[in-house]
Amino acid sequence: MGLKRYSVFAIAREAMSFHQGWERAWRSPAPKSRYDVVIVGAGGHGLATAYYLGRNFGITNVAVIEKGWLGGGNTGRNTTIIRSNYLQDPSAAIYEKARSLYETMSQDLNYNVMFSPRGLMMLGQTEHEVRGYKRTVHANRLQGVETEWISPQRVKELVPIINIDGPRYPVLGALYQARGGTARHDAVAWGYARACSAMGMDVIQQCEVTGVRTEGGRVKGVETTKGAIDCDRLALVVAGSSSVLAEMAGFRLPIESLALQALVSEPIKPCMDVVVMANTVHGYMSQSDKGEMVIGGGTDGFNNYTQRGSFHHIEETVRALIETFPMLSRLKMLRQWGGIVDMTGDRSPILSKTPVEGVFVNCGWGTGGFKSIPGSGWAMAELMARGHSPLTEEFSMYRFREGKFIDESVAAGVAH
Amino acid sequence: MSKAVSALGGVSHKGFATVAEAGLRGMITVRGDLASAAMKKAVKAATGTAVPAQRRIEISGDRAAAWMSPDELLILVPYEAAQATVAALEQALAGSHHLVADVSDARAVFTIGGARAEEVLMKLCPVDVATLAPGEIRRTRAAQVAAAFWKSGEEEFTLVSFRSVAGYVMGLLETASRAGSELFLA
Amino acid sequence: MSTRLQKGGRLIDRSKPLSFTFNGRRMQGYAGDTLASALLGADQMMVGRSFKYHRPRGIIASGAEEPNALVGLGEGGRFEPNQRTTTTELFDGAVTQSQNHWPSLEFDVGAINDRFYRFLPAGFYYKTFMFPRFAWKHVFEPIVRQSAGLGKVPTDRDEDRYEYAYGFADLVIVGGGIAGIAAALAAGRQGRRVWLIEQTAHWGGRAVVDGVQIDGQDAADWVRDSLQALESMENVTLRTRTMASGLYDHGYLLAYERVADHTPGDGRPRHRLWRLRAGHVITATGAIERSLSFAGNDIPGVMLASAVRDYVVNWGVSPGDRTVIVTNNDDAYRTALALLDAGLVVPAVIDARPSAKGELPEAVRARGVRVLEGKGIAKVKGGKRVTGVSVCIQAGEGAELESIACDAVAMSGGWSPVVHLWSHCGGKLLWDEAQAMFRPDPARPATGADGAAMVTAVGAANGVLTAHDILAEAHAAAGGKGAAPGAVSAAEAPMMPVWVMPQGAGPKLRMKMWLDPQNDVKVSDVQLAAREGYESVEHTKRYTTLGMATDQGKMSNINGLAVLSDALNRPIPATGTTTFRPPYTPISMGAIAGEARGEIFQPLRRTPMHDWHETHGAHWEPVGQWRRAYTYLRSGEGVHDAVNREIRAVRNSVGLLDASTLGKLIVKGPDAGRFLDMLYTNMMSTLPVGKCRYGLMCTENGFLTDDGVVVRLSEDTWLCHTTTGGAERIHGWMEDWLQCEWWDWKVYTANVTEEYAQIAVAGPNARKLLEKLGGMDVSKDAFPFMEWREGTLGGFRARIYRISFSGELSYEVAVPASEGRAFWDALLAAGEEFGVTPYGTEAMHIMRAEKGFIMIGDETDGTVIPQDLNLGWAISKKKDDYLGKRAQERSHMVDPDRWKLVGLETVDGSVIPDGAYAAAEGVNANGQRNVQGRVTSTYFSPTLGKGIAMGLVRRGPDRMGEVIEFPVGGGRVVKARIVDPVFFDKEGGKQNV
Amino acid sequence: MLTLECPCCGVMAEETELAAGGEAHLKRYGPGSADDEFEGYLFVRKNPKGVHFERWRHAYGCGKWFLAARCTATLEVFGTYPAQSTEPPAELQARIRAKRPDWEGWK
Ligand SMILES: Cc1cc2nc3c(=O)[nH]c(=O)nc-3n(C[C@H](O)[C@H](O)[C@H](O)COP(=O)(O)OP(=O)(O)OC[C@H]3O[C@@H](n4cnc5c(N)ncnc54)[C@H](O)[C@@H]3O)c2cc1C
Ligand SMILES: NC(=O)c1ccc[n+]([C@@H]2O[C@H](COP(=O)([O-])OP(=O)(O)OC[C@H]3O[C@@H](n4cnc5c(N)ncnc54)[C@H](O)[C@@H]3O)[C@@H](O)[C@H]2O)c1
Ligand SMILES: Cc1cc2nc3c(=O)[nH]c(=O)nc-3n(C[C@H](O)[C@H](O)[C@H](O)COP(=O)(O)O)c2cc1C
Ligand SMILES: [Zn+2]
Repeated sequence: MGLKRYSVFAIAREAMSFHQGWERAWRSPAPKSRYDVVIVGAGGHGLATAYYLGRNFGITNVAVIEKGWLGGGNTGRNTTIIRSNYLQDPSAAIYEKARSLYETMSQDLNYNVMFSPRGLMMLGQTEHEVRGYKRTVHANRLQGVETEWISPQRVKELVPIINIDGPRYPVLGALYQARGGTARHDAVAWGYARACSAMGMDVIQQCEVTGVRTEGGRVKGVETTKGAIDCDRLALVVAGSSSVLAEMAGFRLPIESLALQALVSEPIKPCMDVVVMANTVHGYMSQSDKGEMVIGGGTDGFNNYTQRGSFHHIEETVRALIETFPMLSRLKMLRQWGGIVDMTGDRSPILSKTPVEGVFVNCGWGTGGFKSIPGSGWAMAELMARGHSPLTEEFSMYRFREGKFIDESVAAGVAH
Repeated sequence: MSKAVSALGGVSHKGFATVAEAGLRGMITVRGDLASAAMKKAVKAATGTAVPAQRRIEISGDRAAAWMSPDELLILVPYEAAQATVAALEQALAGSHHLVADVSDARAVFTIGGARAEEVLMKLCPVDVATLAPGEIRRTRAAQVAAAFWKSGEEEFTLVSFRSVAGYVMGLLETASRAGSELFLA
Repeated sequence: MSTRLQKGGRLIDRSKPLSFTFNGRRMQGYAGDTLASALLGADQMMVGRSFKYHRPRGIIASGAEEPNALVGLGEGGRFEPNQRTTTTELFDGAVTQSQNHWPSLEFDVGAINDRFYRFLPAGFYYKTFMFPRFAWKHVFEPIVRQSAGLGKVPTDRDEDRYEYAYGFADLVIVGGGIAGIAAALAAGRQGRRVWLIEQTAHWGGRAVVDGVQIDGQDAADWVRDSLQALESMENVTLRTRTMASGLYDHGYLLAYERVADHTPGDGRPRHRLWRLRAGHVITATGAIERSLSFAGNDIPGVMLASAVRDYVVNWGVSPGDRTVIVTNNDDAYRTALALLDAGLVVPAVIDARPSAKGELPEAVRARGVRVLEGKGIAKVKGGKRVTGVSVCIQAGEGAELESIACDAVAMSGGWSPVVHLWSHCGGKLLWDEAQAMFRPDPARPATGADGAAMVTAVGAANGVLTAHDILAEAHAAAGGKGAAPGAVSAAEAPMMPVWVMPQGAGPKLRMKMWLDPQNDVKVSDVQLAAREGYESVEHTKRYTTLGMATDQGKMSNINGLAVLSDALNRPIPATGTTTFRPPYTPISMGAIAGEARGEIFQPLRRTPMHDWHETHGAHWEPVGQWRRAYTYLRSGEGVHDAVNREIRAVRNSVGLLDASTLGKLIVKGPDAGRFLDMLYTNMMSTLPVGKCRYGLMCTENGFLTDDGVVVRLSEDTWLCHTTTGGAERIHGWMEDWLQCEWWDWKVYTANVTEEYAQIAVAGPNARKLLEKLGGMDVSKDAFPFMEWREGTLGGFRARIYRISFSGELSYEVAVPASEGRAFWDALLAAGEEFGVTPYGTEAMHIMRAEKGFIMIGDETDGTVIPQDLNLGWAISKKKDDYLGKRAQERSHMVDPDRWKLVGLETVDGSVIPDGAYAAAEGVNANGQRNVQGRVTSTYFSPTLGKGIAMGLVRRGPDRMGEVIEFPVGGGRVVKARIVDPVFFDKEGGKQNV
Repeated sequence: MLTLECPCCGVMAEETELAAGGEAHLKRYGPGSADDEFEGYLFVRKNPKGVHFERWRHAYGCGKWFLAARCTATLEVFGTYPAQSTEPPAELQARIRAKRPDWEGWK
């Protein structure tokens, strides 16, 4: 699968012919009747899983099946925060693995995903929150994750538009991860899809999986709107739709699907070069390269599959952010949207074998799985190829039975 | 009783409507079987009114009985009369499963007066105020806190909130009633 | 040049001149102008620069669809970027600046991007800027960000205020054109509760500009009369300057009222966000004209034909002296007539259709204007302003037939119904081949709470373009009785879809055809996206940014879809549209936040003694929405010293703590004891009347969630104290179980937290102090530890609990909240001789730590079970069930290796840093350092003069005396010895006196 | 922005006056129950794309809990009923079946 490399020279060359010569970033093949591995869901996690199956284990007879357009799920609608300053060891391990892979993703994929390690801070606005974040810094140190606790003055230096004086919730400091940041979410999906396609894998769009075929407790294949497809191993990587797919495979997951919202302001000139999360007042914000302020809202409390949330969450978020960034009040909201996130009982993900032999799940990333895409793909590929992975060990779907939770809410209120 | 003071000492503001803290009011939470004869007698004795029907408030002079939920009433009496009323209610309901609690000091009471009083509530409560029936009490929220209100006069509403947030509620009422921000043209 | 005409202008009042500035230049307009019409009137066609190539940008449209004409408006606390001049009413003294250029609008360095446009196709940044690795963040990204981003950043705090309002209606009609008005009349006459809202300051929409006749009147007069009729119906509410910004589930319609944008600083709220709950919604939102894709269609002076007409008719402004019209439909000829009526020159009408013989074209011909049939524009000439057009055959490749000099071009590519609100909640569209437009599919509307249709679209918004049909439809849709109003307007011949002009244009021309002039997306970009496999319209959108600008592609998204479909040779409906999302046009963040700012940003809960604390140096700590005094600062005193002073005062004499925020819940009834036995891990049913007992509550998941002292008030009544954060939560938790699980149990609860002011009087002199107030016997024998008494204390109705969280002799006194402040003052007065000292939460925390008492939120974090805290003594062995018991039987919960509570004493007496972890040997499978415990509370104890701490350590209680290591950064390691967590007065002698 | 009618006080309440409480008709498993029973009760909740029965509390109102039948894909509300119900009322089930013929039932 020869693939024309992207580079400034390629652009110059193509410019001469008015860019008539560019080839497809990925093929759009018809499904074959059988693959070694079928992955349901061409979001970041599904595509990354496929990519590392090929790159790390030479498994390339792989299909990634997508009911809509690749990257059109939560990967295509998230606020792109990347960080690994998690408290619990298993989380810190997989998120830091992911963050470090982001550092070289553009080069690895030969696709500029615009990873921007611009720094990320979580504001401490109550004594309790401050203690929680200081605890995180100590934990991160032993986990090999570089974070620090910074003073209000330092916060103000890094984010001149912030109001640190309250009065209601003065900023007492912040948990700061200098190598946290953002990336261009769509490009992550596109870059992986292009690389998978180049390895000979089939990314099949507009093809919905409608059933999972099993025989004697073992997976045989899937039914799709483009016909039946056989496979030895099947991965369900469908975020908000996880319960629906699990139902098809004949088991239940400890998952609830909720709508999570986000919004963007109209674009303005660069004014904030850091990602700021203010969990006491429930708001977080960064500025995209195009200039919009990208703002994350809250989740509805009720099960929802509509990709539309309730407006009062947007109001709460905007109020909170105006209190923290007074200038925001004079900007306008350009667009709001929602996505369906899959929430587990401890708000941590599931990367696991299932009751059906040969069927694996990767879900439960809830409000925070964009940042983990490469790490999750890496670990998932290892789990599927080898049958186990130290990174997925603790994320089994059976942990709820044992009471062995991975609870991040104890430090930060949110998990974006 | 001079030691007792209401949360805001009776402040008031005049905008397109007049908003005021109404001072201390005796309030008693009563839980029990609202249909029982004992309850009927107890309420009658305490307020001189019948047991209010769903979402209604029965008023007689400076006393009233308000429906809070299928098994809960709020009895309103003059502040000074609260303790005696609590005792009387306890007596009247003795023997039946019930709960009587003095909450006179846990609440703040406000009045919103004027021809446009309704517009103040329209800015704060997700309620179709125009269709509020006479003698209906509505439990809802005022912006970010719990509140209950009813039409207490020709051009007056009475609103009750928790005492700890009295300052917040008055802040809301004052802002919402500022002259110039009328919702509808005369 | 564009100028103000001598006469005309329906909407302006020439007797009221207004002055404003643009980039510092003073200009003049009239009342009734928009910023755009005033700028055009002052010959300011070019008003900004584009996003990517920084090309000159002029005014294109006259309404919400305007992509280009954005300015920074106002100054200081009233500055706002990206204001759309076409929808902003002019006011006297308005200060405006153009955007996205440096150093000036006329000369912009960024414009060199334009020279290299060939090298900057869609998505070029995905293909480069990858080496060296650090360069993206440090070199390329900053450049990209600087050149993008449009408007300036506001700096000052917003000087305006905003508010919400709730409205309810049977029917909300959106759009005040003839369709909306006709619908309102029909519905209003039947007495339904109707709202009719219009985003602009004026009623009538397009019809009044087009000179339509309704029921024998000019549309304008019919509109005036109809509005009078509507105003007289009190079941009808009319609102101008009010835009429906979004339609949400269950008929929730957000309407954005621009109350004072046109009268800034007059004290009224600037914006009001209406939350309308509608039984049904009618969208009569009209249609938006489409641009045509020909080379140079982005040069200032190229405008929408309807906009040109609006400027002439509504504001008496001519965009140019010589205006060439280019179209694919008859409607644009109305613009020719309007220009001619205004005495302006129309050199030619260029009509892409092979023949144009309709009523309107003929009328134009009759006025001596050349109509060029089957022709198109090969390219527009000019840079910062149109100087002419070169004409070509539409069916050809763009060879110039002739060149026509002009200073304006009025284009019309047909119309797109405004289907946004229809679509917000999932209403579907269908493709209307004949009119080349997506319009609402009546068979697939958005549905509401009852599963029935929530929206109906009427008028141009429904793809009906002739006035007569519109009125009939709107009347019927609103259930109108009797005859609908009738209208007369010129008959129109069919339009002809034109997506690229000329049809056979080569790459060079297509690279100059703008689809999205704000984001600089061109026909060639969409074709590139298709070529590279970004086939889904959603991919194309994200790859090229088509339609992602502040106008959201209202004017030309459809052109983009058509180009994409053509490139993939699939039918347009197979391509479909991108998702319509709120808001219809951007709305201010201020309005979204409503009144919630400053003092009323959030409720602030105050105890009855709050003001005293405030005036006595309280250093506040937010606890939920409460504020508690962390400590009381005396002049010149540091926080640390203040805390230590308070602790010493309590340990040596007596202190006062405002404990009013603690939750107080009454639980009463025949089954109350049984209920509390399920709620608490310990046995509460056996607590004797008159006594107090410390209790623990767990979640069903087994984790410790709250604790507090439970009091048996009477045979069937208990009072449960909860943590400050627990009051509402635990009360709700109780009601949940009573209502949803054990509804046959006879138990009532009441939350009386705020009924009482509660004050802890603690210290060796506590008893003396209470005795001095007098009225109750608080002696050791009459009032033993862990009991309660009721009575009158110093003239106050009081209930006293003899409990201690500080380890001192201590009484917690509850009095009615209304008397709380008076009681506090009385204690201070009586306590003067003992140097009574109010103390804050930090002193309380430290003293309880000295005693080894756990604190919810410190020792617990949602992952800790009571067994971890050695609280087995508080877990009844006699009960076969309590909430959380089953969970605590799971394998991981009974694992002997769990971390358990111990005391920690640093070897060197120093204080272990907050949150430190104890390291263990080696690393785990993921290369992380192994750990064996962590600190949960750590303080300097002034009582003991050294650092003390509690922590959770693996098998901790079995390892007394062992020293473990806490790496705390910078290579520093703190060594601490595992000890008993009770550091002070183990025997409890001090509290039991 | 949902609206639900509270069966306890008759108010047509909007979402901001209510608190959502998750799946309805759960059976509590206490001490003595099997690990998977307990896991099922506490964590493995129904999460259908379609008809769903759930708990709501009229928090800013009468304070009572009630149950609702709602479609998670369209947000249509089929009805509300008292929390003290061991299963959805028959007439409600009938109404749902009429609107959703392929509905597999509430259990
Ligand atoms: C508003 C919002 C903000 C967020 N912010 C952040 C953030 O700042 N940082 C962060 O780290 N995370 C964030 N997240 C979370 C993050 O987006 C997700 O965790 C992550 O994108 C999940 O990726 P995924 O590949 O697992 O799922 P998805 O990207 O959703 O991919 C799943 C795919 O499966 C497909 N699919 C579903 N059913 C079928 C079927 N039957 N057949 C075939 N295909 C199917 C879907 O169409 C979809 O494309 C946010 C999420 C949202 C909604
Ligand atoms: N012949 C043609 O090709 C053609 C094309 C389009 C329109 N027309 C003419 O235009 C008129 C259409 O009448 P109509 O009433 O259907 O549409 P209209 O455009 O006249 O009126 C729509 C009104 O809705 C308002 N509006 C749009 N979105 C809104 C929102 N979100 N909130 C509040 N207000 C909003 C607009 O400001 C406008 O005033 C008719 O006279 C028709 O003949 C003709
Ligand atoms: C980081 C980020 C930035 C975005 N910026 C813009 C923007 O500048 N303009 C815009 O119209 N939409 C923007 N969006 C929103 C998308 O247009 C879209 O609404 C979102 O991806 C959800 O997809 P959907 O609305 O098609 O369902 C942005 C989304 C994300 C995640
Ligand atoms: Zn209710």
